[in-house]
Amino acid sequence: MAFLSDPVHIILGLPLASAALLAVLPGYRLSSRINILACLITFLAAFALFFVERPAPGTYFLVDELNIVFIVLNTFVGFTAATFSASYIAHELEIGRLTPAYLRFYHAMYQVMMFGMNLALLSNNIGLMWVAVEIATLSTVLMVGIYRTHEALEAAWKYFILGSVGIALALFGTILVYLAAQPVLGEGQPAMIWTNLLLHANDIDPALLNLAFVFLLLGYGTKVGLAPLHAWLPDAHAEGPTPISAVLSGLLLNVALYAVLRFKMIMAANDMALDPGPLMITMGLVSLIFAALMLYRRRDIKRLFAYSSIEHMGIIVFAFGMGGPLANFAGLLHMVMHSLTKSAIFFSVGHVAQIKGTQKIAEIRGLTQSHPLLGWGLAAGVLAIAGLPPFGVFMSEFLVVTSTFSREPVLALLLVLGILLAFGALLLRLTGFIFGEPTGELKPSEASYVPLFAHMGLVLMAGIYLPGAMVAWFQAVARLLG
Amino acid sequence: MSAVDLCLLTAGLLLGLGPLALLGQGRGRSSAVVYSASGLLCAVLALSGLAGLGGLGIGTSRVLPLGLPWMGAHFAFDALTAFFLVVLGFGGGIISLYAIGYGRHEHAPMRVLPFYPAFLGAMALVLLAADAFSFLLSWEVMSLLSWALVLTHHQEEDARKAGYVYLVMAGFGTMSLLLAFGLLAGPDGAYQFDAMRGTAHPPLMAVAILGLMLLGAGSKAGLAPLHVWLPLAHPAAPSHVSALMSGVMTKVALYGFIRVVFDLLGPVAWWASPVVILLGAGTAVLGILLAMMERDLKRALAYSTIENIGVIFAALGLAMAFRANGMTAAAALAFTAALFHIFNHMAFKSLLFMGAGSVLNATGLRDLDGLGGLIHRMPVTSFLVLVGAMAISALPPLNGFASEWLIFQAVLLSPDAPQAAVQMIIPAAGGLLALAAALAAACFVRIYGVGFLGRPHSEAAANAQEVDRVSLTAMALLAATCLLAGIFPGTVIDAMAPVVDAMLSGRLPVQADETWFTIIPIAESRSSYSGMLVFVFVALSASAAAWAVHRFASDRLRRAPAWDCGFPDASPLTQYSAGGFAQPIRRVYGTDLLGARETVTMPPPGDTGPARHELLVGDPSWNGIYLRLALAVTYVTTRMNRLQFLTIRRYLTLVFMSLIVLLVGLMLWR
Amino acid sequence: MPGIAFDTAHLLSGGLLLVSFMMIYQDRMFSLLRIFALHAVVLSLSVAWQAYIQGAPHLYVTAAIALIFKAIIIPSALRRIVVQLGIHREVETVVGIGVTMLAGIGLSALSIVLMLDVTQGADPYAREDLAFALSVVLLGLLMMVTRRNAVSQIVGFMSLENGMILAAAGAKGMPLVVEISVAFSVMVAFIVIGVFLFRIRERFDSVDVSVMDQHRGDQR
Amino acid sequence: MILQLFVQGIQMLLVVALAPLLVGIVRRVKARLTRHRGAPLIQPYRDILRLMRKEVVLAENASWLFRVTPYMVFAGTWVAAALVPTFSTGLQFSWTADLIAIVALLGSARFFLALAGMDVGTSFGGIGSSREMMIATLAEPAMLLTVFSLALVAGSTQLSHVSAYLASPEVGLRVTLGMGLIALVIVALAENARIPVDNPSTHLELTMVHEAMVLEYSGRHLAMIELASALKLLLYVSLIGCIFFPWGIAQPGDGLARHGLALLLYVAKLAVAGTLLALFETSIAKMRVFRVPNFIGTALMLALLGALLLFVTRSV
Repeated sequence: MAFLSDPVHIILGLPLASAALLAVLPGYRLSSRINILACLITFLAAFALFFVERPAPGTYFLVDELNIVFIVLNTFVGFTAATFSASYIAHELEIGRLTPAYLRFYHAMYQVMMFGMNLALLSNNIGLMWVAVEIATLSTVLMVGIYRTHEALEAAWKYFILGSVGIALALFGTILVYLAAQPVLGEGQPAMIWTNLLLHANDIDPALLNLAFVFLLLGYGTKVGLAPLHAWLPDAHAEGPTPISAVLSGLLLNVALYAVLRFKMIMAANDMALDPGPLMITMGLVSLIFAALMLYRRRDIKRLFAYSSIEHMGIIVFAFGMGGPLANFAGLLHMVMHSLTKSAIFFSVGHVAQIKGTQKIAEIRGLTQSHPLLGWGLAAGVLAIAGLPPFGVFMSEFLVVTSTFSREPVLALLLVLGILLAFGALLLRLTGFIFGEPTGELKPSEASYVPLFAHMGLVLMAGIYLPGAMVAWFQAVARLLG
Repeated sequence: MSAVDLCLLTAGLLLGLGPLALLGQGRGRSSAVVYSASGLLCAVLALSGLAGLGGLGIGTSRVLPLGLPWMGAHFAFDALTAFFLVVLGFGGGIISLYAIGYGRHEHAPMRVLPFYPAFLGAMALVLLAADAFSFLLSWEVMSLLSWALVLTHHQEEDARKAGYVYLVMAGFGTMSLLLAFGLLAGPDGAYQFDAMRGTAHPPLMAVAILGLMLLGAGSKAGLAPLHVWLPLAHPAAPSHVSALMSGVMTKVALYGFIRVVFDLLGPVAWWASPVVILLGAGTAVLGILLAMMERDLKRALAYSTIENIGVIFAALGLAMAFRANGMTAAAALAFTAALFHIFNHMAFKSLLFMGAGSVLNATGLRDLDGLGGLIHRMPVTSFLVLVGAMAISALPPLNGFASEWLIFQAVLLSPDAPQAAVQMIIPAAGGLLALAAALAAACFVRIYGVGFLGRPHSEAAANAQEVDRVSLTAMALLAATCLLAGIFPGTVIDAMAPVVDAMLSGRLPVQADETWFTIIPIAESRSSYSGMLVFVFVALSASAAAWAVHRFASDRLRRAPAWDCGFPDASPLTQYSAGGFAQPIRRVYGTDLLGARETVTMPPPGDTGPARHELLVGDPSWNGIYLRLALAVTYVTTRMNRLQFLTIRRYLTLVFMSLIVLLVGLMLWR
Repeated sequence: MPGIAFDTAHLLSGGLLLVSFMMIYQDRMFSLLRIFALHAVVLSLSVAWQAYIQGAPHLYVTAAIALIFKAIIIPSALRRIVVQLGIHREVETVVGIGVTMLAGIGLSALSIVLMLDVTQGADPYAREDLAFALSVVLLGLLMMVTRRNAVSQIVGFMSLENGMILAAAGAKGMPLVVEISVAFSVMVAFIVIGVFLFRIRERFDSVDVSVMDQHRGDQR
Repeated sequence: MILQLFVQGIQMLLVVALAPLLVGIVRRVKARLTRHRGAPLIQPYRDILRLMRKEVVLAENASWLFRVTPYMVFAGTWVAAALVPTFSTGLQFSWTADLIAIVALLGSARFFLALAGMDVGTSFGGIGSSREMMIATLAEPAMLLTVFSLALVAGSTQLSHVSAYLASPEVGLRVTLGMGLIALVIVALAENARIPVDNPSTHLELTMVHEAMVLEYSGRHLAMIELASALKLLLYVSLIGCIFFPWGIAQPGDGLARHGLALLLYVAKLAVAGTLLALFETSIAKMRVFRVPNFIGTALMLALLGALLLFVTRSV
């Protein structure tokens, strides 16, 4: 079983195999358990990457310090989201929003999506990465539309069309990179291998590289949800099943961001090429402030948090755009914290929406009174995402703001403005959700809060104490990002 | 165990007490247990602080492997920390004692108990923190926990609004602090206070840091125009929490300001200090005028907190002005005055909020116009509140006067400053401070006169019962503090000397050597004051006069109805109301400063309907800044909201336009 | 490289751009579909020529896919949709044809200017080809955003994609070209099926906004 | 030391003894100026003694505060008055309280009086208290600014030092001092409820301020309050005297005879001040309550101007 000795093979093979299995298995109970199990094993395999000797970068796959962070996070949130999904989906079946056939499809697609994302993160080949991102995108398109309501179809459709254009732009960028690299690295696969590209980045024609980066930034940026390319994101989050919203916000955005980062590193390694920093800073700030303003008028709780994801992607892209060890560290940390927190928020929002039977913000009131555990869980999540300590997001915002202010005061002020605007909007809504006289039914929730509190526990811990090994890791990555 | 470890341990225990409180589920005696434990831990903090002021444990520090990983969490124990630990421990301890009694009446204990001790712990951590990250972390946790406490009675719309405004202001403050620390730390992230102390900052940057600190710490402390959360949040919280927030938390905010501006930053350009002084003096006047207009007892107290914060900021501004000119003795005087007032305000404002809490418990009312006559029904509470009211009105021989007197002495030193601007602005600010002091006396005559004296305005007030002994003991302790600190100000000043010395490398002359507990800030020929003698003289002459009159003249007494001007059986409603009492002052100051407008609508002749008198008074900063800001955000967001409802084609257009913009940019970049 | 090979490739790429312009100019539905078929034919020719001169057999597959799928199947499918759903035979444009043409010319100029920066030493064909491909991509996008009608937007998307295939085919030794063209064809099929099945032409751009608003989750 | 203690004791008794006399002088002169015969000079003494012997009629709702206040007000005013140099600057306890503390002591007395006005629960007390406090908010800053400009001149807020300094020959006529004098006189009029701010002899409710506040007092309580207001008037006269007209005030080192002379001079000063006050009061009408701010505002402006002018002269 030499095949299984390499964690990479498990990380990629297991989701595919489970997808095939789940596609034919009837019975949602078993399926959801298999789903969880598959995700757990994938996660363990990903975790094992820390301990096994890393294979040398190949034509197709690469494990390095950058993507290992992403892949562990990805599989972990995939696992917790699957756990959440198990308790969530039972309820959906109960109230008849989903049929068993669709559930089978849902579970299969879940694994396909995980496969796509893991593949994107592990690939060393820019073509393969593109394919993987598209697999992940298309599988989520199908998941978003799974409820078959008008709204869901509309959202899926919008996602699909905008996603397709994004795909096309990213592909064009990828072709351009190949074209630029081909004279240096030779024809065929070698010119598509990322490690090669990075190694010879300085010899590559900067003009083509610049052009390519514009396309890649916009193409993958569409997936990241950067304004003004974000339009698919709020609706896709709002209309799909909540576990998918959690995965979208927590993972897919990261995967797209990861792709942007890989190309940013190539750009940074080329002395003649355009500095990607200002571009990313601008897009980050635009996304941040735009999303922060959009938060105020939301009426749907999931759209609210979807816009908050745009806002945070803005902050992260801003941090990476600033560069330097502190900002990069902060960007990475923020990304991890955002994934954990936002998926936790979506977990709790899923329960809330099921209990209250609505996603309308105006109809969700007094949660701390009717469901203390859920209410305070949601509160912790929202406070964390708003950047309040003792949660991890605070630490990263602290680093971004302080390190930026002494370098670029004006940018830091804009950043602070955006953060504050978002803060005001999120807190306004949170006050409504968790306080006041409870509305609607007061039935207890039978859902499991373990994933929610597991995430929040991690976020809390990170806000106060980061293990030294993890920090060293992050710092190494931050240096890698330049 | 060193001092810093002891304090850290205590703070940690306080923080841990919160989650432990969850176990009790608010049943039975759990609230008494939690409050007693908090009180004891606070006592530990106060004692370590006192020991620190005596020189024990100063300079100890500790690095914990928490917080920013490559740096750790730094904590240190110095004189400034020690002083504020005394303020925190003393105030927190007595408030916890009060809470043992007061907390019994809480109908939602589980919304208070888990947060209350943790709030105390977080404040202690703010005082101990010695790097920017730990400081801000504790600072924000402190805000967050007090936010949860403000929302104890979350069913009330007012409380929710208060909580929201409070937390948004706290967020704003933290962002300002974040920026300030960003400047202090520099691009390489030298976040330890020790590193910041060693760095020289260019003058303009120093002023920028000062400005950001005014925004950051000022918004937490209640400096106008950032004070708007205070009158919302304090009445909404349970009274012991209000006492803690008003009496102690605002002081922690001041600690942040002092720590950065006096300790980490070094002297700031002299022209920045008149701004601070005027801001402080203006805040004082605005705060007390608003207090004068307020009918809600706790809200009026909250506004009065704003006034006192203004006074303290003015004193700190004076200290900055003197320090910038190298006038160490004068700076020490102003700084001592500020510290003294910080301590005093902790004492009397906590006392007054406890009194308000007792009244609230006894009558269920916060509206002054519903109270009245409490001096008969709640004699002890009324007496103790009277002491607090006298102290806050800066009447000798109580402590409020001692600190205000020092501030005026500092104001009188301003002619020695070389700059004409400082010379001229400070007397004007002194005038404003005098105005604020006079208004404070008027304000507390009004509060006490309408709320506690006269005849009851309502059934609830007529049937009020005296509160429990524990609460009374707590209040009595603070009242005694007010008196003692007023009679022996020299002792307090000497105790604070190490702090002043640490911040300014200079101090006031030792006061313990003076006879009759006199304080002499500069020289005897200049000014002196003996609180003890004033107290003794007044007490002696009053009792001598009373004895003599009763002995030699007459001691007969007869009760009779009050003179009714020929209209017998006047209803208690004919008494002067809170609004009526404020009317002369409103006419004089409010029309211009607060935009007070009165309209009287008379019924047409022959109509027997009532006439209507309407009064509009508002906080000018709320209407002028915050409402406009909210309107602007609403406007922008409403306009922008259309972007959520575009067609797919338009979204594609957005993508297309971004692409074109980037491509054109790329073209031009070459 | 022999001159004739270069010139032919050049001619075919230029032809593709020209056909793109023709599509923008066109305001009748059926002729638009016909011109799109022509676009696909030219692309297919161009790719085949690349296959020939690069000696890359897999590019023939791509050319065949382009020919069969895009020149024949999809245009006729779209024609059926137009007939069955009773879509207007006129193409509704957002701005006038003239303005769109001008914008298109501007875009082509932009692409060419951008390509001028590319190192002179690089493969000259690749450079010219890329300029044309970029123009075609941009014109496709332009078409998508200036047409209200779903069918013409699909056509725009496909022409964009054609530009992409052109670029990919022109890049010597580029792997995955076949896979990409297959993937895109599948995607376009999805879109066509989507339009057909769900009759969501108004989701592209509504004539009646209020109808669409009912189908949005977050009500205003 | 002994002498100073003695002087201090004399002064304490003297101010109580002389205060009703000053009131008598003012009333007498006023009566004469309006062509009345007027009561004899000792009438205020008689009034106070008579009131002392009468029984107290206490309103039913009055609390302990109401009964304590007269003694507190009296004591506060008395202590304050005892610390203002009258005929000698050599007071044993002069360092107990400087000018600021004296102002604050008077503030304490007012605080209690205003509370007492609110205690019975009738509207008259309220009207008096609220107006009194309003006037105080204007008068106190004006007073403190005056103190400030004086302290600038004299380099001290310690009254003995101020007085001694101003009595010394090197102090010439100064604009600042003139302005300070006018400001202090205005403040004194306001603080002592004199015309044009208040009318001490009216009993028409709507125009009363001070009298409305003490309306419910009777018997010995009223006597204490009357005595206290007389003391306050005396205090302000002494204050103006020792600061602006320090002629003849005995210094600590002077002998007994010098002190006796100073005492006589002081009584003469009182007589002059009483006469001037009466003259002023008869020649002017009482103001509407809401014009009072303008009147006291003048004092505020003058005091501030005085302080600023001093900077100008100093910096030249």
